[in-house]
Amino acid sequence: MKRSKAFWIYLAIAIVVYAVVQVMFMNGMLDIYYQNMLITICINVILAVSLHIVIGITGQFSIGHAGFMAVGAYISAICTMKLGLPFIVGIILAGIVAAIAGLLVGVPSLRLRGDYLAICTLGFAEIIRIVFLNVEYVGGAAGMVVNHATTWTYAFVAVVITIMVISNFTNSRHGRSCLAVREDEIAADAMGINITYYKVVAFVIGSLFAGVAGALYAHNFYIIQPTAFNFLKSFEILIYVVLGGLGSLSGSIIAAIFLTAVSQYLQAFPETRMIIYSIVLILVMLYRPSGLMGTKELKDVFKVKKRGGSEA
Amino acid sequence: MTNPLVKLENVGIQFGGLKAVQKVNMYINKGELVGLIGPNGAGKTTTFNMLTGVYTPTEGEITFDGKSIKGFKPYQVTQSGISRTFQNIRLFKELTVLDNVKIANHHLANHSILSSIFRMPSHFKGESKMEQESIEFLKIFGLDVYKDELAKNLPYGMQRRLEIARALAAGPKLLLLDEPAAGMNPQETQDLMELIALIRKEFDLTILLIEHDMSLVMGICERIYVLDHGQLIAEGTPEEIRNNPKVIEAYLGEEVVK
Amino acid sequence: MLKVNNIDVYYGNIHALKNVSLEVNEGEIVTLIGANGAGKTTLLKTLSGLLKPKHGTILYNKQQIGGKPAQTIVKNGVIHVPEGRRVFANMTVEENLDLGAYLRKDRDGMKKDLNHVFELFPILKERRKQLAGTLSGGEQQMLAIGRAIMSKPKLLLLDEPSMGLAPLIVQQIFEIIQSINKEGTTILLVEQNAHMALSIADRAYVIETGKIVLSGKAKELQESEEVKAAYLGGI
Amino acid sequence: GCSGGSDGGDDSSSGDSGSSGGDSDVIKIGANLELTGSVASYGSSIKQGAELAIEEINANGGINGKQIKLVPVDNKSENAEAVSAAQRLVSQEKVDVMIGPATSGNVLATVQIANQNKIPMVTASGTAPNVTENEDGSINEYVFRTCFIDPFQGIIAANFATEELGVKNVAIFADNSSDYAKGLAAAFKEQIEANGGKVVAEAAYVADDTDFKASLTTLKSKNPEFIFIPGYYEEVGLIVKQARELGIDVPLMGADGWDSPKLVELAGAENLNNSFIINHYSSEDPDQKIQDFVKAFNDKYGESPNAFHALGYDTVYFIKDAIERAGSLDGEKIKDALAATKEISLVSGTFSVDEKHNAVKSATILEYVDGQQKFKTKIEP
Amino acid sequence: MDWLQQLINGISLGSIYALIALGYTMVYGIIKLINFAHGDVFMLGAFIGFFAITRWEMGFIPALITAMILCAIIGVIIERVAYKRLRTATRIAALTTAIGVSFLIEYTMIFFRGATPEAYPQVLPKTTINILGANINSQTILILVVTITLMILLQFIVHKTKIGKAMRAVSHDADAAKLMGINVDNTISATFAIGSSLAGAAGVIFGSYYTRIDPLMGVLPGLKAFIAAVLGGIGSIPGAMVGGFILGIIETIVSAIGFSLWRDAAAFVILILILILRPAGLFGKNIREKV
Ligand SMILES: Nc1ncnc2c1ncn2[C@@H]1O[C@H](COP(=O)(O)OP(=O)(O)OP(=O)(O)O)[C@@H](O)[C@H]1O
Ligand SMILES: Nc1ncnc2c1ncn2[C@@H]1O[C@H](COP(=O)(O)OP(=O)(O)OP(=O)(O)O)[C@@H](O)[C@H]1O
Ligand SMILES: [Mg+2]
Ligand SMILES: [Mg+2]
Repeated sequence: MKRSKAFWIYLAIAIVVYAVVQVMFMNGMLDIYYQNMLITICINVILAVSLHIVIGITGQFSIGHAGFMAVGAYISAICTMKLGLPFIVGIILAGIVAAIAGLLVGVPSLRLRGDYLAICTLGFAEIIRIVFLNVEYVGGAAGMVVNHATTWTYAFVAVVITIMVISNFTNSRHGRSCLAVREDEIAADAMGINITYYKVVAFVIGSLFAGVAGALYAHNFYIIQPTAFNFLKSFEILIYVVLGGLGSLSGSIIAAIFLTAVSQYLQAFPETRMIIYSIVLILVMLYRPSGLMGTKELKDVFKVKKRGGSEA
Repeated sequence: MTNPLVKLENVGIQFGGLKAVQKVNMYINKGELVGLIGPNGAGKTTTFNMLTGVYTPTEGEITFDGKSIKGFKPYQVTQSGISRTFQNIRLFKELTVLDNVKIANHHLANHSILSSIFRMPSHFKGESKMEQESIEFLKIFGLDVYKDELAKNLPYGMQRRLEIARALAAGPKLLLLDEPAAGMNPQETQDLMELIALIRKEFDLTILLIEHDMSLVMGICERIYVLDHGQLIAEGTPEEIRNNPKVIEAYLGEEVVK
Repeated sequence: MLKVNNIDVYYGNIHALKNVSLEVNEGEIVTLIGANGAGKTTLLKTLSGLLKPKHGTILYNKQQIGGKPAQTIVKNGVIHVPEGRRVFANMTVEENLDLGAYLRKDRDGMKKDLNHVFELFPILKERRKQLAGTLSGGEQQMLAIGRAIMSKPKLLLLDEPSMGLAPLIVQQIFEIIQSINKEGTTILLVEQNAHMALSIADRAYVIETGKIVLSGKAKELQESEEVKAAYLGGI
Repeated sequence: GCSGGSDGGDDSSSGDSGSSGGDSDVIKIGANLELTGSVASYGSSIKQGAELAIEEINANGGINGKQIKLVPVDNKSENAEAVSAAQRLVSQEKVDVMIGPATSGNVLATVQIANQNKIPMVTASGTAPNVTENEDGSINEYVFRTCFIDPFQGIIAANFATEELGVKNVAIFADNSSDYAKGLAAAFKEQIEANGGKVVAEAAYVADDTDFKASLTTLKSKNPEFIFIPGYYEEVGLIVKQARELGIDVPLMGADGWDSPKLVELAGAENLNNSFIINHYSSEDPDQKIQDFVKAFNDKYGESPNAFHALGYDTVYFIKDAIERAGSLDGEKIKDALAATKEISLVSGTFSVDEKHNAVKSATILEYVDGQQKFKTKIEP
Repeated sequence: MDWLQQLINGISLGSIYALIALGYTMVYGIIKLINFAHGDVFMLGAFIGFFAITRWEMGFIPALITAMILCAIIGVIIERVAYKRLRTATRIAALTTAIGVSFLIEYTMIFFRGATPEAYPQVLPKTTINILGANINSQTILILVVTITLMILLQFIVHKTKIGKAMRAVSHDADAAKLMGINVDNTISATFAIGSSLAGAAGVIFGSYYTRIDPLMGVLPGLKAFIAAVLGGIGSIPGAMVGGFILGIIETIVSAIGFSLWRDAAAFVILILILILRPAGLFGKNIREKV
């Protein structure tokens, strides 16, 4: 009962946000620049949330998320550009194939821990990228020209679904098992949790949505090239999750929105752009090493505030 | 006599050159409360680790409930009915007390990932059942007041209790306790003894426990095994063990016997 | 020798030690008993420089050491055997012992003390080349004490040295503590095992939720009804 | 002559201004460039060149009396950022014209934005043919370039090898991470084979590599008489050096990506002997315009210009010329004027815009002699 | 004699990786931080050397020493400012900070001098020796000698000296190390100083060997060096060197047989295989957590 209430509230908020933005597009309050920015934010939120389930929930240190995004981007582009399939099919196949890629990468590498896993996922992501670089069918280094198909509606619906799936997963016995794996693998194992299974499940779900994000990405930016998916992209996604607060879903969402906006704003200050970005990053890490939200969720913050308010 | 619940036959394990445990033969009957004692480094925890699948024995055979469990992964062992606590507390520190117990309860539920993602009725049914059962466990241990507290914020004694509660929530037939009284003062140890006696009755449990606190071991165990240098040196009732010269020499020392 | 005056220690917002004062005289064994979480470990950590007191002073041989860095305090001969062993897991037993003598320069003395440690704990001699992390709990505790002996302590701070040890070893450890004390080392002993601790100590303090609530001669406390009820159990 | 440095601004009109943008006394040129990220050096070079040109133009009274304002936006060398940068220029900054990104990929990411918003975009170094011409043969109406297209240089190199040097067995060592180099390599290969030559060995590298010895050793063992090395000077400098160290002494050749004074420093003057470069111009060229440019650049930045600098500089003059002829800041009119450009004489050569919006201009082949580029031959398109 | 030439090519490439990896492994060994900024310190070293030679007109050796000293200082500053506070934070927070520091160094450098590369002057005498048809550059031999010497020196420092023992103790348990009288801050600083000065040295050597330096030059070699360190078993000094050589040789072989575009992929494949088959690397000790 309680949970389904949360669901309806979530859905209602989503519809309101969608409607408001849609109206603003229609009456021209938001031009294409902002439209694109909102789509970019949606894509980055999906990426952040899909990595959050791997790092924040399951505690598996993956820094190769851009690899799965690349898989999604290329698969969807092949679907629409080469095979002439509709975009929605491209998105779904992108998710599925990226999930399979996640499975193939996850099974061998998730036996590793911590930094070793990190470097291993980074390696896999680079391998994926190099494969695309060398496949002429998808244009090699020159990349693939892709039609523009991503709209605000596609992007927003995808975000809503991603957040819903991942938050529903987290708030279930399966999500708790992942949390247990994050907290203490040995104890989780001893409590009857198949740790390998849950690590792989989380990784596959994460990859799936990274693939979806890749599909939206590919169809928003007119062209995809392997360099767009290098380890710097993976770091960017990682930074959303860490800056937002490891283990906090709303934290990763907020960080993704915030950083995307900051980054777009700083476009006009090319000389100092990355300097400011890196200083912000370092300062946040130094003064809030557990990220902006820590492990708290937005609703916890409100709860505390409310309680504080009523007492006062 | 009926078949024992768990049986170790000639079990041994080697780490590099070190034979940590050798040729251990042990059995525990259903419903028994058995102690495992021995000097530090004798191989007690290692024996637990072999029983629970953390280590695979390099020799010998382990049967539980009539089936071999040698080579099982820890989670498989737990799912087949053995659960444990750890010598150094290993709670899920950043999670709530309730979640700690629910996690152990995990394998007893059966709603699937998809049913959770799509919030199907089986999800709600499964989750609310888990929640109820977990709270029941917490009540028994007097932990229900702390249910939304993070595990790391509990006082030490409560953490030890939570470890036991969590192990119980995994629904074991055989419960392994590794030094449950470590770090407790005599008063707390007394309380713990009563608690162990209670849950044993309540859940129809078989218990094997490691402990250095002789007041506890001698007070509640029905039978005791003594390990030294990886080998069993004695087996018997508390009375027999207390007076066994080999055990006195290797482990108890003169004072305790007095 | 050691005089702690009204110290307060915090972990962030948590007020762990409240206005604690205590004294240890040269040559004594003083024990500090108290329930879990009372603040015993916190006190020892403050004495050895791992934590800094917010208020109050810690005088050691009339010198203020409160808030000084750990290495300075170690140099002065205040050696802390931490709770939970804290041996260097990836180093061998021998290397751990060497590190105990990190600040020492007298090679002969070090060699003598090493032999002394091996006499006290023959198992450590056997396991000399083994990595400390693979030792059993008890073995690690012995190593931790051995390591402290290698630092030539003047004042030894022991945090629950009997935790998790076999009865025989506990007896040994307590005997060793007494013999170290006889050799001239002053000892501040934190224990759960109040029986044992009170039986070898000269004086004792009882700490409850960050405050010293009782103090006195060990023998007297052992007889005190309050202490009996709370810490000695119904045995 | 037309434009050029000193006497550009004082032409006709300047009275009325049929501007489309809001403020009427400045002309906003947006520059969507790789100012950070992996190819930051290309974008920054173009920006420097463009800034120099704008400074000169403004000092001489601007275009039709209006001052030019450059609005640089960083695209981080990423497609996605290039798109949002373009949208920002179009909808936020309301620029009149855009200088497009440096790499073909990033240009491709933005062509539709230029087309849809009718803002002309000129890329200084997007050399891939499909930047202006789509796969189906249609033209991206609002997209132009001041550089060569890839096949052109590849063909020139091949012809030079077979005709001037008379070699038959050649090798190719191309930068595979750049569509530019790949385009050149493909055209070169085709033309060599058409000329009756043979490619005996092919190898590739990727940008940012520093050690090429393994591939070079393999190439050497196939005994080519000539090696074509399309790529950028950053890597080529090292390739030439390492090739010579390994005892490869056959002629080496590359295209405008080689052009930079840094190449000589990186490779070593001696090692560069017996190698050839296709370029837009020769800095040796006594032509006053070129000498003025080299001098002005040196004065402003304290270094000698490379090809990106020159192309960035020219791109601004190319735009200026068109705006002057269009007599308006209307995107469509500027576009038409750009498309109608004929025989404009710029630093990087005299060129016309063809029906595919490519710059048709002559190429110069230069030979390196002790670190100096010596004029070898000029090839008309 | 192609294979001989290729072997030499591989070793010369590998010794550069090894040189950077040595510093990486030291820093990782002590604070378990993948110091992504290490590659950038390497870059700074290359530029310091460059300025020392061109502006201050120093010879190679003085320039090398200047770069090492300045990089040591830079390394210590980075540690004190950015990493020190994070010692007790999660590894991932520290890693993220390291990424931030890396960006900061790169883009501050670009801010001050642009992104275009610089060409190192010819400072080392160069003769090419021909053995059995293979060309060996005298610089290659020099690098090899420097790398091996430094490796032996480091191994000695870490295992035989007091500061080395302190480093290892700190790496296992900083609090316990304090109780031994070890000054943890100084020990960590010393590690950073040594590691960073090695990176600085590598930068100067890299510059004079390959001639091209630029603000982003540290990224790829940094990553490769890290792979080398992991290959060898992170924390192990001989491991870092051997890892560097193996990586160099494998990359060379892959390029030599015509798969140069797969070279980086090959490096990662090797890395992954090693991690999966021998998670602690070739020379690392794999210690399972005892429960
Ligand atoms: N993973 C391992 N590698 C090497 N040796 C090990 C390992 N695990 C345990 N040992 C060794 O096996 C022996 C038995 O250890 P174990 O932990 O079982 O002792 P224990 O009886 O539980 O002691 P305690 O009462 O002190 O906990 C010890 O000597 C220990 O050093
Ligand atoms: N690192 C820490 N951060 C926050 N609070 C802490 C920390 N360490 C200890 N505390 C709190 O400080 C109080 C005193 O703890 P301390 O460890 O000193 O107790 P103790 O008497 O040594 O108990 P034990 O018998 O369990 O060792 C406890 O309430 C504990 O929760
Ligand atoms: Mg044990
Ligand atoms: Mg304590």
